[in-house]
Formats: sequence, C-alpha cells, structure tokens
Amino acid sequence: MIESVVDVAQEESVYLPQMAQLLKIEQMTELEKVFTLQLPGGRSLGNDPGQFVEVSLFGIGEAPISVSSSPSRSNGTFELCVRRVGDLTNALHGLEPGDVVGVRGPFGHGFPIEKMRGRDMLFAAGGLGLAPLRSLINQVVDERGAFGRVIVLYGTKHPSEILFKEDLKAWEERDDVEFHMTVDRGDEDWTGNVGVITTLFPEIAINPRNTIAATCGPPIMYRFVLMEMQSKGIPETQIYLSLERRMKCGVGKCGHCQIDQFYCCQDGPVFTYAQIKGLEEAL
Amino acid sequence: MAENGRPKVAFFDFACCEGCQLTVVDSLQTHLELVEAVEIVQFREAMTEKGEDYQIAFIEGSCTREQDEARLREIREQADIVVALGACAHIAGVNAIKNVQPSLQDVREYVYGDKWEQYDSYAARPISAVIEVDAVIPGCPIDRFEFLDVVKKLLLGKKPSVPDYPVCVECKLKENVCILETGGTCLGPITRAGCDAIYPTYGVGCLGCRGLISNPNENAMMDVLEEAGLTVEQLMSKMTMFNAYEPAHIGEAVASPAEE
Amino acid sequence: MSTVDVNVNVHHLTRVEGHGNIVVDVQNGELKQCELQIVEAPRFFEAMLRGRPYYEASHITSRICGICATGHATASLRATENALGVEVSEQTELLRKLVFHGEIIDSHVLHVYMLVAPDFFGVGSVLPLASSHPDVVKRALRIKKLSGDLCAMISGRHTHPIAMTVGGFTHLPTIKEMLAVRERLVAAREDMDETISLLATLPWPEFERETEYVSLQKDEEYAFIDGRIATTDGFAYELPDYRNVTNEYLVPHSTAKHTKHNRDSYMVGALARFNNNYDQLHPRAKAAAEELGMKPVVTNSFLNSGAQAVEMVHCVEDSIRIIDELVDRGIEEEPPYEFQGKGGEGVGSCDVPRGILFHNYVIDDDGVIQGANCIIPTGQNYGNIEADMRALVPQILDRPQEEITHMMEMLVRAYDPCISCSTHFLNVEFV
Amino acid sequence: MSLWVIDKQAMAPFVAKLMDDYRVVGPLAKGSQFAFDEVEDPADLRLDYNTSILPPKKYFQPPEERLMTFRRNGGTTVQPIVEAEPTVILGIHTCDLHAMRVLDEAFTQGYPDAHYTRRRRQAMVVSVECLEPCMEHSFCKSMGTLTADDGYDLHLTDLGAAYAVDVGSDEGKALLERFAEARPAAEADMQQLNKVLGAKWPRFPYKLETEVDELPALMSQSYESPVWEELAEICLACGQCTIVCPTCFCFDVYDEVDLSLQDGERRRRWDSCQLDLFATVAGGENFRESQAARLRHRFMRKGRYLRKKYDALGCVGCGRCARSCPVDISPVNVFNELHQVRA
Ligand SMILES: Cc1cc2nc3c(=O)[nH]c(=O)nc-3n(C[C@H](O)[C@H](O)[C@H](O)COP(=O)(O)OP(=O)(O)OC[C@H]3O[C@@H](n4cnc5c(N)ncnc54)[C@H](O)[C@@H]3O)c2cc1C
Ligand code: SF4
Ligand code: SF4
Ligand code: SF4
Repeated sequence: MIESVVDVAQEESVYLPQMAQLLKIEQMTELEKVFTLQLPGGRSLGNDPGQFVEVSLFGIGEAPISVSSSPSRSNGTFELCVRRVGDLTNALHGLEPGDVVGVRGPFGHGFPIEKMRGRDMLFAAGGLGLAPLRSLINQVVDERGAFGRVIVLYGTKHPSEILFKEDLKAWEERDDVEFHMTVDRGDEDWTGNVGVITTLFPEIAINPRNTIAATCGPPIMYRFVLMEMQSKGIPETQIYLSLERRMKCGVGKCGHCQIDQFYCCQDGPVFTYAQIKGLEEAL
Repeated sequence: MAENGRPKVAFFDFACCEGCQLTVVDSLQTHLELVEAVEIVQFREAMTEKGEDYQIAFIEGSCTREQDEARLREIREQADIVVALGACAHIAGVNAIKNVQPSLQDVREYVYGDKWEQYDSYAARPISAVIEVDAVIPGCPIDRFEFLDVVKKLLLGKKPSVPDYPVCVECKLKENVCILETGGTCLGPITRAGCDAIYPTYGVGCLGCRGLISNPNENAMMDVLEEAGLTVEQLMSKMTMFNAYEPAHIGEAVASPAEE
Repeated sequence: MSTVDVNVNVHHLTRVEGHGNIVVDVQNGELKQCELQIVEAPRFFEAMLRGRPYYEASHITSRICGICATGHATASLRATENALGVEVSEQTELLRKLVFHGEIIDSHVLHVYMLVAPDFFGVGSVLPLASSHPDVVKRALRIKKLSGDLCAMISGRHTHPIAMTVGGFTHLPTIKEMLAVRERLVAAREDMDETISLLATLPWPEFERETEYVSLQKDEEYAFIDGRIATTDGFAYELPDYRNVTNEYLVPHSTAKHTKHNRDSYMVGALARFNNNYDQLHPRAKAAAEELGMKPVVTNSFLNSGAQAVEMVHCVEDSIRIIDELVDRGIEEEPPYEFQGKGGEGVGSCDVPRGILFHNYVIDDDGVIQGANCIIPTGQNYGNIEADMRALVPQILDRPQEEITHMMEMLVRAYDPCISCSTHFLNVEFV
Repeated sequence: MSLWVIDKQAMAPFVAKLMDDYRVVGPLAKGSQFAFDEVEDPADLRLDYNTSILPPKKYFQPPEERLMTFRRNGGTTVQPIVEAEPTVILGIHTCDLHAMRVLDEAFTQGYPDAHYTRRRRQAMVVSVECLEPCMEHSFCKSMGTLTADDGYDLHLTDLGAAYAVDVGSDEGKALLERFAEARPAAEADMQQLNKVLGAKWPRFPYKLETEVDELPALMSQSYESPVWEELAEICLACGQCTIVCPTCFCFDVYDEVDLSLQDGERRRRWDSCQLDLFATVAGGENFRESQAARLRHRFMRKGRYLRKKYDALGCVGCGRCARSCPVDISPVNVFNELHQVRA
C-alpha cells in the first residue's frame, strides 16, 4: 500500500481551527453567555461587523457564531454571545476562563460599513439578533461623526432575556443615539414599552432615501419588521438583514445553508432585502 | 465540559431474545476499554452482582405483562437516563406480531392449550408505552458500533441521538446494488438508518427492524412493494414483522393480516 | 435422620440467558421442594408464525434466541425446505455447516469462559478477570471474535443471521475471505490447546447420575444438522417422529414445557452429543477429551462444559476442512429458490449449542404458514436439571447453605440453559 | 493534443505496469451492475461497463473521510490529514468528466478545499468514449455530455482491435510513454476513428424536449409549478438520487472519539438535501420543511443554481438518479414535464 495519509499543515486546510483561549465568560441571561476570546499571540481576528466564526469543541462538534464585538474595539480579543440550545452550545457553556476552543474564520459577508458612512442608520434587533448587530452598532457609535442619525430598536420576549445591558445603557445615555426598546411581555419591575418590536416603528420618523436599515432576529420577526421598514419608504437595496441557516463548513462547500442560488455562509449571512426578496426559502 | 465521569450502568431485560445484550458483550471483542469507561453494576446475563445504584439503565425487551410495568417504573425511578436497547424495547419488535393475530386468547391457547390462562401475557408494548425513555438504540439486534456511539455521546454529555434518515442513504454510500432493482423488496426507504444497511449488503431487503424514520411516506412505500409483486397479505406481513405495534391495537383483537 | 433445614431461593439466576428461579426447600433433612422455576415472559412464536409467508419464518424464529440464532434459522429453513420439497446444493450444505460451526464455537466460548469460568475464579463475572487474568479474557475475546467473524463472513452476523434463506444463501463469501479466516482458524489451535489445558486444571465438582442422552446422529460425521435422533438408551427415530422422543407436558412452575422419553427425563446438549457421537469427533478433539479425562459415557453433568470445549476443538478443525473443500470446489452463484405453488408439512432439526432443536411447520399452497411447533433444547433439559438437583442436594446437605446455593447455581449453569428460547408451547393442532 | 493507438492485447500489460506505481481503479462488475474499485487483476477491468452505481467522484470526495485527528487531554492538539495517494482512474465516462468540472469549481472557488484538491492533483484521469447508449435512464446527448474535449489525461476510443488514445495533458503523455506500448495513430487508425465516431451519434436519442441552454430559464419559470407537489406525493425522500449523483457534493461534518474520550477525529460524510433534517436549525426551524420544497431545491440546483454559481449545469444526464429512484423520478422527465406545463 502506498502511504495514504498526508500532513497538510503546509497547505492549511480550511477546516482546521486555530486554538483560541477563553479570557472571560459572563452569564447574561439564563440561556446566554458572552465569551471573550483571544487568538494565539493576541492576533487580531480581522472581522467585519456581521461576520461569524465557526467554534469547535473537539469531540462535540462545530457551530457558527456571530462575532458580537466590533472591530473598532478589538484589543486583540473578540466576543461571542452564545445561546445554549444543543450539544456544542451546552458544552461551551460548561467551559471556564483559561479553557481553549477551536475557532475558524471570520467567514461570510458582513455589513458593508463603507456603504453606510454618511447615511442615517436604523437598527432593529430581536432577541439574540442583537449579537451580530451589536458589532455594527458599536462600530457606528465609535465612528459616530461619520454617520447621520443613529436609531436603535431592540425587542425581546421578556425583560429577563435582555442582552448586553451595559451597551444598551451606553446607547440610551448618548444624545446622538435614538434608542428604543420593548418587551413582548413585561414583569412587575418593567416600566418600559410592552409589545412586539413593530410597535416601536410608529414612534420614529426618518428620511428613507438617506437611511440604511439593518436588522437581525428570529425568522418570524423579519416578515413584520421588513414590512414596517418598507412602509416607511426605505428602498429594498438599503435594508440589510442577517440570516441564520444550518452550516457545517462555513466556507461554501457543504451545501446546508443554501438559499436558492445563495450560500448563506459565503454570499451572506448579511444580505440586502433586494437580494433575497421573492425567495420563498429565505424568510 | 459536561462530561459525566464514569457512570454506573445497569442492563435489564424483558420479553426478548437477549441478542442485544449479547451484542454488548460482543462489543468487548474490539472495545474492552468499555469496562473502564463505565462501571457496570448489573448485567444478569453476564454477572452475578446486582447493584441497584445506577445512573444509566439499558433496557432490552418488550413489556408484555402487568408485572413488567412495575419493574419498569422502579428502574425509571432509579435511573437518570433510560435507554431502550433494541427493537423489542424500542418498537416492540417481533413480539408485537402477536398483537395482530386474531386474538390474544387464541395466541395463548395455541401455545399453552387449555392451560392458557396460567400464562399471563398481554399485547406487546415498547417500553416507552410505560415509562419515559431518554434514548433509543434501535435494531434487532442492535448494531454494536451504534451502541458504543450512544455510550460515548452519553459520556460526553451530548444528546444520545441516532440517525433519522433512511437506510437507503447508508446502502448507497456502500455502493450496494439495490434490492429493488434486482426484483426484491426492501423497506430501506422508510426505515431508520444506523445499521450500515446490513440487510441489503447481504442480499436481503431491509425488514424494518430499526423502526421507521420520523416522516415516512408509507403510502408510496406500499405502492413500490406492490409494484415489486407482493400480494396485499405479503405486504402487510412485511410492514408488520417489526413494526406491528400500534398503540391503537392495544387491548383489542385485530384481524390477522392473512385474513383480510 | 438428619435435622438439616435448607432453603435455597435464587431469584433470577444470573449468567444464563433468560429468567429462572431456583427453589430448594429441605425440612428436617427431607427434600420438600426442588424446582427450577421458569418465569420468563412467554413469547408465543409458534402462534405468531401462523399467517406469515414461508420466507419470513427463519427471520422471525431466529429471534427466539440471540445466542442460538443461527441454529434456529437453520432448523427453520430445514423445516421449510422439507415442507416445500426443496433440495439444497452441496455448496449450501457446506456453507451451512461452516456457519453452524461458527455459532457452536461462539456460544461455547461465551459459556465456558464468561459464564462458567468466573465460578472457578471465585468472581461474579468475567469483568474482574479482565485485570486479574487478562490473558484468559483476551483469549476468550479472540476466539469469540474469530467465530463471530466466521459467521459474519457467511451470513452477515452471528446474532440473527441475514444471508441464510430457503434453498441457500443470498450472499456468498469470497475465496479470499475464506482463506483469511482459515489462517485465523489455524492460529486458533493454540488458543484451543490453552483452553483445554485451563479446563484440565479446574476442580470440576464430583457428581455422577446416569440418565438418557439424546442427540442427532449421522454415520459419516459428528452431527449438527439433520440426521436421525439417537439416544444412549438405544433408541433411534427419524426426524418426523420427533414427538416420540419429546412428549411435552406442562408443569405449573414453569412457562416452559418439559419433556421425557424412556426415563423420567433426558439430557441434550454438548455432553449428549459427545456421549452419542464420540467416534466421529476429530482426532484433535478426541485428544482434548483425553486430556480432560473424558470418555463416553460421561455422566457428570458439570462436564457439559468440558464437552463444549471438546466440540470447540472439533469445530475449529472441521471448519478448516470445510474451507479447504469450498476453496477446492470454488464458490458458485446459485439461482434463488422460487416457490412452486405447493405446500406441505416439514420437520427440521439441528443440534444447536444447547442441544437438539426441532421446528415443524405446515405451509399451505399459497406459501402461508398454517401451523408451527418448535421444541427447544433447554425445554428438554428442565426435567433432567431438576432430577440432577434432587440427586445432588442430599449429597451436599452437610455444607453451608451458601455453598449449596452456589452448587445449585453452578449445576443449572452447566446446562447452559437458554431460558428465553424455551418458553413456548404445546397442543399444536395442525390443519 | 496528439493521437495514439494501443492494441487491445497491450491494455492488460499497460494496466499491470500502472499498478506498480499507482493505485489503479476502474469499473468492475458488482452483481448485476458496475462499481469503480481498485483493480487487482487487469482482466477484471470492464471498460464496456454501463454507468457505475456511484460516480468516480468518490476518488476526489470519498463517501466518508477524516479531516483531522485530535487529542482532547492536556493542551488540545489537532492534526489535519488528507487521505490521498497517486491514483489512475480508468474508464471514466464523458458525462462524469463533465460532472467533475462542477466539483472542481465548487471545491476551488472561494476557499479551496485542500482535501479535494490534493486528491484531484494526485489523480490521473483516463476516460473512455461511449459508443452505445449505456442504459435506458441516461440522457447525456441531450445534456451535451456525450463527448468531451478536455478534462482528461488520456481518452480512449474503442476501434475494435485497438484503442485510439487522445492525449489530453503532458502528464497523460508521460503516462503513455512510460507505461504503455503505444504507437502514433496512422492514417488508417484515423479513418477507423472517424468511422466509429461517425456511427455513434445516431445511436443515441435526444430525450430533452427543450434546448439544454434553456434549462436555467425553464427552472426560473417553474418555481411555483404544481409539479413539485405531485412528485412529493410519490417521493420516498430516501436520498438515493443525490447520493449517486456525480455533481452532488453536500456533506455533513461530525466528531468521533474513542471510549476514553481522549483521542478522536473530525470526519465528513456525503449528505443529502432530500433528507428531512438537512436544513433544520436549532429551535426546530426547517427552511425546507416539505418534500416538495426539497425536491424543487434539488432540481433547481441541477438546472439553474449551479449554472449560475459555477457556470456548469448540475445535471450531466448520467441517469444514475433515475435508475436508483424507487419511484422512477427522472430529471429528463421532470424537465420535460415542466417544459410542457410552460408551453
Ligand atoms: C451565521 C450564523 C450566526 C449565528 N450566530 C449565533 C450567535 O451569535 N449566537 C448564538 O447563540 N447562535 C448563533 N447561531 C446559531 C448557532 O449556530 C446554533 O444555535 C448552533 O449551531 C447550535 O449548535 P449546537 O451544537 O449547540 O446544537 P445542536 O445540538 O447541533 O443542534 C440543535 C438543533 O440545531 C440544529 N443545528 C445543527 N447544526 C446547526 C447549525 N450549524 N446552525 C444552526 N442550527 C443547527 C440541529 O438540527 C438541531 O435541531 C448562528 C448561526 C448562524 C448560521
Ligand atoms: S436495497 Fe433497500 S436500502 Fe438499499 S438502496 Fe435499495 S431500497 Fe434502499
Ligand atoms: S431517489 Fe427518488 S424517491 Fe428517493 S429521494 Fe430521490 S426522488 Fe425521492
Ligand atoms: S441529476 Fe441524475 S442524471 Fe443528472 S447528473 Fe445527477 S444523477 Fe446524473
């Protein structure tokens, strides 16, 4: 037999993760934790807002997770906000600072920040959809001067599910960010808005021609939020959304994330509404 | 990580042939380290000790008598994780063929004559009809590699899942000549994979021992079998060799397939 | 008169297949009760076969028992073939013998090493031996893997064989595969020698009780499949007359039926075959028997395990011989059997690891089974086990109760009872 | 490139010599059908085979393969692996050559897949011209795959007593020079080649009722067609069609560990978009929940999506899926039906 196993180190398999160390782990809600990671040698991840990484735990598997920290605040580290829903995410929640996980990426098309500069920004995040949007929002906030108005809408099911409270507070406290949030169902301490995220739209008035909208949330949210955005006159080419699909490779090979002719991992996960509208399988 | 240390495991059996437990013993041929990975505290077929302190219970066999129910509940009470081991426990398997005979009394009389009443037995049920089950290892008998796979998933704290796609996938991955193409009959298109398509590989159409996938197109399957030349009786036989258990049939006599 | 009270109550005997209880009650030295209670859930295979197409019978009945699955399948196929008038080719006969040898070795190695041996090492199972006697355990697993692979090569797997069908096989081994297994069989001779040496050193309990031994018999070879029914009391029957031997009856403490023939009970299994067919054993097997001090007629039931070891040696040798013959002939594809539209009644018999087994079917002209009867070896042994128990208890009454219990367990275990297969039953009215 | 001739008696020695330096695979009989497998005796090679059960893509993307091994204890370590060895693939049909283009694009575009490319580079492709329709299910002529003018190292055409050998690459030329007793084609050989190839085309039927270039447009217009629901009634969702297809390349990735949970490997295995859970995500959302949607996806991929992405059709008309399908769903029939509904 001819020797059949070849070392591909010199050829860099795209499936080979780098080892990243968990620096900090913060419990956010019952189901979500935020992990701060560092690549070997403090190397920068070099991500765009909206891109994702494939996180590996050996023996458990891999899962795509959006980077929720923004490049403008990287300091050689990056953050992931992970909801515990299955094998990989459960195991990840069981880790401690100092533990090591595999990371591949960043992958995919994020939000095209260069097209956004100079424009008014409208963000609409539902639930865990804040994770990828936070990356973009903070980048915009950090380059605040380069943008017009900045409006952030955020909705969760219940006050106990609110993520990134410190960021929310910072945005709320800024005069140059218009921040609104709501919960589907309040509790006794909740004094804010109650209702689904679409109930926030009537409160705002915008110049649609100059506005870029970015949204992320669970599949059911999209239909209604998109309707609201369109009804305000924002052109389909100026509405960006980030989609979630099953992914096994993250690099446009495995086929799982295909939405009609698009590969969510490669052509997305961020798409303009113009790209995907009419695709039955997209939303 | 949510890894479970070295859990205590116990094996139990009800109405069955014990072939699945035997397969567990067979798995030691290639994986003797199993005895290091878990602590076996009860395994009547192979050991004398009977520890009642266990976290994982593997249960083989169908429930066919009232007294079985109480025992099953006891096991459920003790175990953190209950795994149905093999077709009898998973889907009642061949035991349920008696459920589709003319009547249970007839079945008992046929075998025990006028003393039939001494021999307690009701319609065969999978153990999930009596207690909650956390995982299944399908098959008649189980596939030993799948058994090991489930054990490893449990040790890793993963969901101990088994495939939910049809046998055809594995069959084609092995590049078998399809039994349907050679004029035979096969339940592979609707039967849960995980056996490495062992029946078609050895020239016999799948008999369905691993139970059906979650969304089987049974009507289309029956059309295919009829097309392949099975009579209605033969077709019903085929569909009920391992998959005769229907909750709806329990407690009532059902017409035998041959009498339809 | 002795004043001993003994009360043995073994609930769910371990290291046997299926559920049985041993109950011994001695009051003032008098044996009041001595039973092997079979509490296995009955499974009604014969009733379940009715109304099913003939080609399903071997697949369904192999599920009677996970250990003798190949034996059940073979007996089932022989019954069907006899009912339908199917002749099988020499190649099929050879392959069936070969796969059968695989099952004999597989079952015997399991029994001798994993179920019986722990008693002699003073442990409750084979598991602790993995660290205390790794060589023994590894040898056992090696032999078991070989026999399992031998079965798998022919029928797909040992438990519930796949490729065995009415008239032949649906899959054939290649010459290359057979030669690879042959090489391992030759290498296994060493393991066989070690097995015999090991057994020769074990302190087998001394216990003699004469009984009738029943097995298949053939003039030309050590019989496992087909032949006539022979007994050490000098009887011989053709297979269709099996009921003359078995005479089944029900007892209240058992979900399995009992049988009797010339005496109150008879014994089947490795020891019965050994006693009836010693002459046809391979010379190496005879040498092994000599090393174990066994010469027919052996009347110590505990030595059933010795007979199993002797049979393992025989089967290894005979498997090598069969493979050589198959390689010589070459393997040929054979056309599958096609049903001819004519039914009938047939009896099939094999001498499976635990003894002689009968399947008897009536099949109608549509190929549908109308009646079935299966008589399983362990069922035939129950009467004899109880007779042995009754004979042994008085001999050991002076020992501590714990030891008596242990001896009882060892005695029952010696028969290698397969309790789950033996629960079936009677009163078969054929149409 | 150049045209050579190998006498038929010289084939077996050629193959035998190749076997000294390469793993040699080719079509061998498997029961009543054919499968590509390692050649142990050149006499077993069946260049007259009809379409193999699985396509030769399995030598570039094996049904199952290891991507890396890892250790979990101490500092986690990972070792990437590619299982590849120098291989000569004999007897590839031209439809499968066309299919390889799709795979080449898919695995090299964007992030190249070293596992694929390494094996691809180590493989020598010797294809063979089909002279007779190979089975009722194929429709290669309609798809424009009944011949190929590149994609091979050597290409054989059966001339009766000899094979004409088209050299398609320098590596192919070297292979021929090193291992075969071949001679440059003479005038008479070319005459014979012309005769053979001239006679072949009429033997193959056109089965597609529209032009192959029309397919992407046809598929665009057929998104809402009732045909999908109708097919879903009879489709068993068994996944065979995609497993046997030479242009399908979807896969699943999973980890396996030993019982001590210390050592393990990450593996991948062919997957199928026809299976229920293919597009299901956490929370149970399934983006192609109905079989109708999954079937449509498959045919859209074949007729349109891959063309858009890789500039090559996702169906080469080999007919494998139709042969495997227990309910006789055949792409050419589906395309024709869509065409008729549209017309
Ligand atoms: C581009 C992208 C960005 C994402 N960003 C985040 C994020 O920032 N935070 C976060 O918590 N989650 C995010 N997700 C979702 C996350 O990937 C899944 O929740 C995760 O894969 C579940 O893995 P698991 O092993 O824990 O669950 P599993 O045990 O694998 O699966 C549970 C369920 O999820 C399905 N599933 C399996 N694999 C995937 C997969 N790769 N993607 C989706 N579903 C799958 C299974 O079918 C099963 O039903 C993102 C997904 C995508 C595609
Ligand atoms: S033999 Fe059975 S399992 Fe295999 S492909 Fe054909 S139908 Fe499917
Ligand atoms: S092979 Fe046929 S039945 Fe199976 S999934 Fe494909 S189209 Fe459906
Ligand atoms: S879709 Fe069918 S005919 Fe077309 S290339 Fe794939 S398997 Fe061949």
